[in-house]
Amino acid sequence: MSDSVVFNRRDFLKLVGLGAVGVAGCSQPAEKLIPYLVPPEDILPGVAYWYASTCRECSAGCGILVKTREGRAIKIEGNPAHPVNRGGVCARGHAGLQGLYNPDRLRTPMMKNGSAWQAVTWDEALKTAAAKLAGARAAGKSIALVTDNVTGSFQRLADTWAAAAGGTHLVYEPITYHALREANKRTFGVDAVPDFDFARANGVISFGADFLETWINPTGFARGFSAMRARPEAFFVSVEPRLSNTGANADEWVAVRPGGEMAVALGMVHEIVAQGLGVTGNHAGVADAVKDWSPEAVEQQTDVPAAVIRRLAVMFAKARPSLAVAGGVASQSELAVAMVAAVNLLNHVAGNVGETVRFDRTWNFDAVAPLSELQQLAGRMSDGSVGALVVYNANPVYAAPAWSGIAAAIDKVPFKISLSSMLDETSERCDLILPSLHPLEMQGDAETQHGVHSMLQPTMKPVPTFDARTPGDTLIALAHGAGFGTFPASWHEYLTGEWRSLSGRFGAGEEFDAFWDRMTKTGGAWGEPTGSTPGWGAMPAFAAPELRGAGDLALIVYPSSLLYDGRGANKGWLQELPDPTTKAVWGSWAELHPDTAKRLGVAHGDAIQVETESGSVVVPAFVWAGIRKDAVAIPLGQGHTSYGRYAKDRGVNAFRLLTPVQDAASGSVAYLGAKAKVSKSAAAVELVQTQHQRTQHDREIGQVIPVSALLGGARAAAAGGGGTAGVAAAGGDTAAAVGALSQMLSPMQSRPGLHTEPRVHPPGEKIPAHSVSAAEPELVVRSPRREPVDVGSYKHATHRWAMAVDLNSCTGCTACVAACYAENNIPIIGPEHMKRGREMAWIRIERYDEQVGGGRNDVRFVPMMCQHCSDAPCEIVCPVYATYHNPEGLNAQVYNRCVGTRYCSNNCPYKVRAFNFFDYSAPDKPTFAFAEPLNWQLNPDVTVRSKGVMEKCTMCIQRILEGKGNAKDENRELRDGEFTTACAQSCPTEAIVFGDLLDPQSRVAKLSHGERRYWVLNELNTKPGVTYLKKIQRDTATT
Amino acid sequence: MIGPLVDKLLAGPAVKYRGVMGVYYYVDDATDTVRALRGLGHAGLSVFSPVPYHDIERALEQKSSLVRWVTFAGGLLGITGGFTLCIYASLSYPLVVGGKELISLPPFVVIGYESMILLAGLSNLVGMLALGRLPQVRSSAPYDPRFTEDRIGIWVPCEGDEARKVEQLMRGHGAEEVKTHG
Amino acid sequence: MKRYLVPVLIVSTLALGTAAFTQSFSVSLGLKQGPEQPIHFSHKLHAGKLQMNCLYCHYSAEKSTVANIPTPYTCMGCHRVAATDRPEIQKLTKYYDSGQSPPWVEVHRLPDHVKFNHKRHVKADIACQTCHGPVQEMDVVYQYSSLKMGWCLKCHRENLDNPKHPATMDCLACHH
Amino acid sequence: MSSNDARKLSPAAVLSAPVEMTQKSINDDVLRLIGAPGRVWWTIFIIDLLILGTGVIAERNQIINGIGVAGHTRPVMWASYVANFVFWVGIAHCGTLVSAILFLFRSHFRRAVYRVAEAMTVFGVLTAGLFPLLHLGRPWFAYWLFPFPTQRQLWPNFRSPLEWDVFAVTTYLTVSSIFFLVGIIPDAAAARDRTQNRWLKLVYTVFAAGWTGSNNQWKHFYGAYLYFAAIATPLVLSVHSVVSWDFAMAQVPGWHSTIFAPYFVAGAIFSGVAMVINLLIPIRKAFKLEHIVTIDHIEKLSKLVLLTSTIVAYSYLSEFFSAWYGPSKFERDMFWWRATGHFAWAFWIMFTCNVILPLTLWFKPMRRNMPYLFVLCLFVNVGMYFERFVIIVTSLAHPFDPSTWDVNYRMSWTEGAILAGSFAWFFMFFLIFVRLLPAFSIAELKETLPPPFRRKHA
Repeated sequence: MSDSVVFNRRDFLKLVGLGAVGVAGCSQPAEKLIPYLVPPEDILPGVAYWYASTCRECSAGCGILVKTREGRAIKIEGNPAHPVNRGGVCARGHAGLQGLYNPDRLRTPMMKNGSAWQAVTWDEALKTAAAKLAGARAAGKSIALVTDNVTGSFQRLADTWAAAAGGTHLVYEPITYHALREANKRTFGVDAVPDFDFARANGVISFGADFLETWINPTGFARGFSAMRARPEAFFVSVEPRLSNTGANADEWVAVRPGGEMAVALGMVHEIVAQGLGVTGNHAGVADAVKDWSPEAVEQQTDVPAAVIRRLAVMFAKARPSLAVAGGVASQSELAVAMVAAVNLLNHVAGNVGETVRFDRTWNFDAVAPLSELQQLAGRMSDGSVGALVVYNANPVYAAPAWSGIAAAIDKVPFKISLSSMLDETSERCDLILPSLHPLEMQGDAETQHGVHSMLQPTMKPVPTFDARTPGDTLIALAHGAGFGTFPASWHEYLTGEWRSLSGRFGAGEEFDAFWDRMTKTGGAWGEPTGSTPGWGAMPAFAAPELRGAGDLALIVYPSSLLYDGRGANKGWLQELPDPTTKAVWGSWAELHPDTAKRLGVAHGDAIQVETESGSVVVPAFVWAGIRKDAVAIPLGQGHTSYGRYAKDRGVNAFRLLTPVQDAASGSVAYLGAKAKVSKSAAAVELVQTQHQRTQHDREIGQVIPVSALLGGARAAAAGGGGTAGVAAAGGDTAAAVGALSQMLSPMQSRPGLHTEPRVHPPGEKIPAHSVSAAEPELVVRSPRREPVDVGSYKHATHRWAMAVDLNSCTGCTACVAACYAENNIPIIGPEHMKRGREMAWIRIERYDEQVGGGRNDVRFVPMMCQHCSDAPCEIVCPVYATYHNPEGLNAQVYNRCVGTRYCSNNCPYKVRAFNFFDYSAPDKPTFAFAEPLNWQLNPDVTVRSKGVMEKCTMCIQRILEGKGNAKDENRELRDGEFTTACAQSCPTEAIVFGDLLDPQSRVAKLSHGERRYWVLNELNTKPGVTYLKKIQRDTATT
Repeated sequence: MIGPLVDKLLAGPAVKYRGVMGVYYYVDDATDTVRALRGLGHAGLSVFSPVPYHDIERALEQKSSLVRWVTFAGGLLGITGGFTLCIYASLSYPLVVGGKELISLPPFVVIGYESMILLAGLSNLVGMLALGRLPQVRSSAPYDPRFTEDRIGIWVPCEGDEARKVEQLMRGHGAEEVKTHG
Repeated sequence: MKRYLVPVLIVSTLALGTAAFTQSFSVSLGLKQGPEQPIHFSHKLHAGKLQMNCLYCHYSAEKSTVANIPTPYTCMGCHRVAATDRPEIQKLTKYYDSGQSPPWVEVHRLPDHVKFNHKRHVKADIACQTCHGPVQEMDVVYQYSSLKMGWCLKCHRENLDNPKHPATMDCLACHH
Repeated sequence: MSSNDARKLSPAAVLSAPVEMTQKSINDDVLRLIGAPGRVWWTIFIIDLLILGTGVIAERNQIINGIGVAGHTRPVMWASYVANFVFWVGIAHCGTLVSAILFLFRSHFRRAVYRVAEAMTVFGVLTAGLFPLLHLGRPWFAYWLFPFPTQRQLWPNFRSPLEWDVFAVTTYLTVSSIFFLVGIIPDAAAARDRTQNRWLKLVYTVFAAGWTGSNNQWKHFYGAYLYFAAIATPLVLSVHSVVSWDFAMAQVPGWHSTIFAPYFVAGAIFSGVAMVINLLIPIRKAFKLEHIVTIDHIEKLSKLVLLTSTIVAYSYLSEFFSAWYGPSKFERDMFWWRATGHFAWAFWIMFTCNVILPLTLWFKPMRRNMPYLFVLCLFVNVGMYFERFVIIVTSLAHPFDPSTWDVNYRMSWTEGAILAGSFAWFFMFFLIFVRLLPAFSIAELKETLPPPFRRKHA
């Protein structure tokens, strides 16, 4: 193996400063590193240290724990104590590491010299910048500061700085929640984004909110959502014109006409009020307000049958507390406020406000400016009243419609400074770049939710490759240099000053230094939620938006669940992770309904041109039934013209298609507002997908259990006192249970015959650990002479590592895949090789659209990783024992023994083995996947594989060994859950549970013997170590 | 430089033969000669021919070759060795694959079988070479290139009077050419 | 005699070749010579004569997978006062003052696909000398054991059924 | 005087040769082939080496960059290289079949053709043996597949069908090479005794190993030969069975089939005999040996082609039948897809070449028409190549888990160059063989002549 790519010892010594520890204090780090849960002492090589911090990859601000080895951050995990995410991390969060070690990060301050960039020293750069700022102030011009939604102390510093500089601080985010705030202001009198308690709801209806992907706090919401879905009756209905990945998890998809969400909500309100359901006390005046929105009237406007609206209304009102959420593209139209208000009204009449819609812990989008403010700034820039511009992290040149005029306006500003660490589209137009540290390297804080003060701490010394500074320090230095305002000497001083005021509220009476240490150690401070539930305010006016344009298809531009608004585009992992919906990678696409495609003469993968009055793009068509016939959908995120090697010139920038339509109330941009003209194009484009089949061809990879059978089985078990799974279900005498049984025992699966019977174990027989499996094969060819091996290391094994994967919880978000990439040094291979099916992922999410197209919705996500079969087909065929069965039931892959026959992959029915077709770990090869300093992220406990060897999921053997070692050190038995695999740890919905099958008290053992269990391709008798739990299928039509 | 050396090598060692070589064209002539010579008690005679003739073999009363036993022994060694190798290897580093027993005889049959054939083949070759005294550098009789074309040679190792008698006998039985060596 | 020469030569060459190719020797073949180090540090003096515990300097061997190479800081703990007149110590002081680590030459090198865990072995009461040899007698440290897989396995096989610290022959224990 | 008698006795029933033959004329005819090659030979040989060189460059590129330069995908992890392997092993099978099985059955027509067939076997195995090595991800560790004692105390996994392959193919190479070289001994002696060139003489002296044709040598020669034939016959059957088990022992739908062993053996004979015909027709034409390799001989071979074609056809149909009638949905889908899916073109090429075209051999004029037979056999070999391609690629491309479907394999130029290189490698040996060694068995051809008797034989 060529581990030469991994960090070498000398680099390590430099980084942790061990090479110079104690040398006259000359290289003391500016900040102390305070590990999570362990006393800060000497950092030992070979030992992992954890640091609590806060994820800054999106506005949610999840609490994270960062694993460091030899002084470098190598893995991000969720902080279980943090109220925002409670332990999960999404794919974007994991990829934060690739921002930290991004090979395209700027290495020094850069000054534009003509059209070329020139490296300059910090002193020189700061001097120039300060002079320019001073000059601008002297000339009576204002100074504009544009940032992303930074929140916390930096928000306050930026505000103060901008005010002192005689300018404004504008917080630019492309995806905003203005409609939500505005509607809440109008209906509840509270200008805030409330929190939503999915876990408490007995039923959720989403009006376009992609709350499992990008909306407000996807990771935290996913956790609540899965808690709700664990209850068999809790339904989820999605009302949207395009089936988002959130909608894919719904029991029913109401394929509403684009812009018709409000009408459906009002139709439901109409019905609830008419029937006197919900909280009748809240009905006053409502009937009158919605009198024009009878279900029949709504049917006319939205294509949603009145009967469906009535049924939804009854379901929703009866399932108290329920929850309706409005968001996503539906809440970003010309009349978005009315739409959100309608959903507010629905929650109000059903009595959900204060129950599942909570104003006691609101989300902090206070400072975010709508597009109209950016336009005003552009206007000021254009007329010359702005003398200097400072940009940090925001990229409006890319992530704003072209008609906002920001790009041209920026060019008119005499001097532009960027504090970004990447050369993005906006930085490219600046004159000077003062690169900032990555959030994982710097001290700071965030307050993404009011009352939740999260700490950012440097998890490592700044990557020495990059000469960057904390943006706070840069701003302070600029102010000092230009001579305005009064600021403390450093950002550190400013920050501790801010926290001093918090120490009173959150301190336990200790000294500030101790408080500060405790805060950094635990990740921040958050008290109990406070605040009151507002009452209903005024009844707003309801009107549906009208889509304009020359075309005939409604254009839906939505944020990508991986690249978000484009800020993730230069991270190899995020480009290579398959989109949860389309399984497409490294590019853009446009979704079309099969009928629309047929009408246009377009086949799946063909190039199409999507044109609005603002612009046109050519993209491959993704044809599927998950979008209405009258719509076309394009994700945001691609189409960068700069921003680094992974992002540049890939796909199209859908912001360019947005027409000049803005929310009338807030001025934010409307992502739903245009009609697009779609035509076939002759251009060469490519759609690279990792999965091509949309259904499972009746192969029962992902299985479901109807909720009726589940309840019937539970009743039968209670009555009969025994029996599991399908047999128990058959015990229930209802027709539904019989139906469930026939569904579970398909002809393919169960063919009992004379020559097939399970092996009988005599009582008291000891079965060696390696051969244990929860699987009960339906077809076992009788082989009485076959005994498990009980010699050598096999004799003493006491664990059987196994997993249980709950398909009812899996939302298909791909966080586990990203976690696996990070933990196991999986290389990225680029689109050319992805196209040829050479994906290196050890775990993939298979997606099967069993029923998609409106009405009942059945999408199954099956996380597929090595099943660690007890009777593994791959092992027998390896001629050199490179893969074998280990004493603890793992299917082992020994890379250095592998000669690369690839026979194991051929014989693996699950196709979970990845082969190193090229040398992804050799720095001198074009296929090198860990361009310096990305190799710093590599996990030293996992061998980096060289070309020509097979690799696959190891159930994170390095974690197992570490966990067993810890138990041994403490001279105790292993505890269930004390360590887990990277995928299981990362899963926001805890769909993956890892543990020891031989421990009857372990979670995995209990789940593996539960009612919903099954094994994929069980008829092949592989006796998998991974047990799947069937997805609960709720037929909302009969609920 | 090398050429003459090769020639010298090809010429082989100079050997002094003692005996009579008769060259025949017809098989029945040669057969009769062999019978007559054996009747006279010449046991050590050799017959050279381009193809083996059964009539001559019968006249010589040849027993069947012993090669078969060598082959059999090789085959036996092969199959035992093959199974032994598999079993030893599986036990020396016990690794479970596919949930099968360590000593899974069915797959080992293939190895045993192929080893049997390999060793049988090799021992067959060795047996043939050893018994047929091959490869040989020095022929046991004065060799004539015509023996690989269409002539039969009968070599009787003898001397003096006996040689003369043999020579006469051969001429009497239709030999095309008779030459006495020694 | 002469006629046996060729077969004997062939057989012995084959035997030696096979041995060289397939077998490793648990003791280096007489090459008990280590590389020259930037500072002539003598384990014979420190570990032998002065009886210092190995873990005093290589403290992470019992806490981590990796046994650390002591930093000059550790050395200077004593050598600020001890033997400061020696030229080698002055060399050390120079490194220390300039904030650099001496470029020690690696003696024990495992291939990258082997993950050896020092902590586990130290905690299983295996003396350092078992693998590193009589370091206390080495003036210049050399590689005592072959560090080949067969050499590791020899000990692991013997301790498969060790009741207190059972060893394993599972490949994954070292290759992952 | 004597030769006249011999000719009179020469029965036409044994060899319907247009020219009367004697033992001497056989020597003349066969050894005529040997000697300094002409311009045509050199032209062909140099072109051959150039193609081989391309293949070597492609392989070098593959070793340096990784096996990814070939068109493999997940799930199609095996493709053209393994198809090449099976194809060449199949080609190799015919030689031993002709030389050993027909020897045991005393089919005398084999005598005219067996040397060419046997040479084809040895060169075919030499070619086939390359592919298991060069298809590896790390070919430099290929020796790990052989059992040898190491300090690691690790052995190969004898349960793996690939390990069986190692044993089967090395055994086959060893035994068929020995068989080939032993058979050449008497003929090499004849060549040695005739040639005037000292270098060739040196070569033949080595090959002849001091053969003199003494009664003792003949006795052990035939004693051994019989046993070579006796052990080579089950070896032939086992080797291709083992090759088929590479697939049949896996549980991939389309591979996991009990009929694979006999089906592969029949297919191997089918393609092997077709290849023999393809080699013999030009040789007998170019060297004017129509009286030694007669039309009757070729016709008999073509009947073998017809027979094996029907076996192969039967296997195809029974596979489809059991897939259709059997319980496994995976099998059913697989076979339906094979005939109608992405690779249907390959399937139908295979079916046409192997099943439909050979049906013409039911007609005698077709069997005796040399140009037609030559072209037909070329098609059969193309068809048999596609059979291996279809079995390997289509089965892998359509596995159990539908999420991996439709990532279709496409052959890369590297694989094309290596395939062409493998043909060049084979023909390089063959070209040297026809110019260096007796391409027909002199001794055995002589046995087909009536022995020269002065009297009428009793």
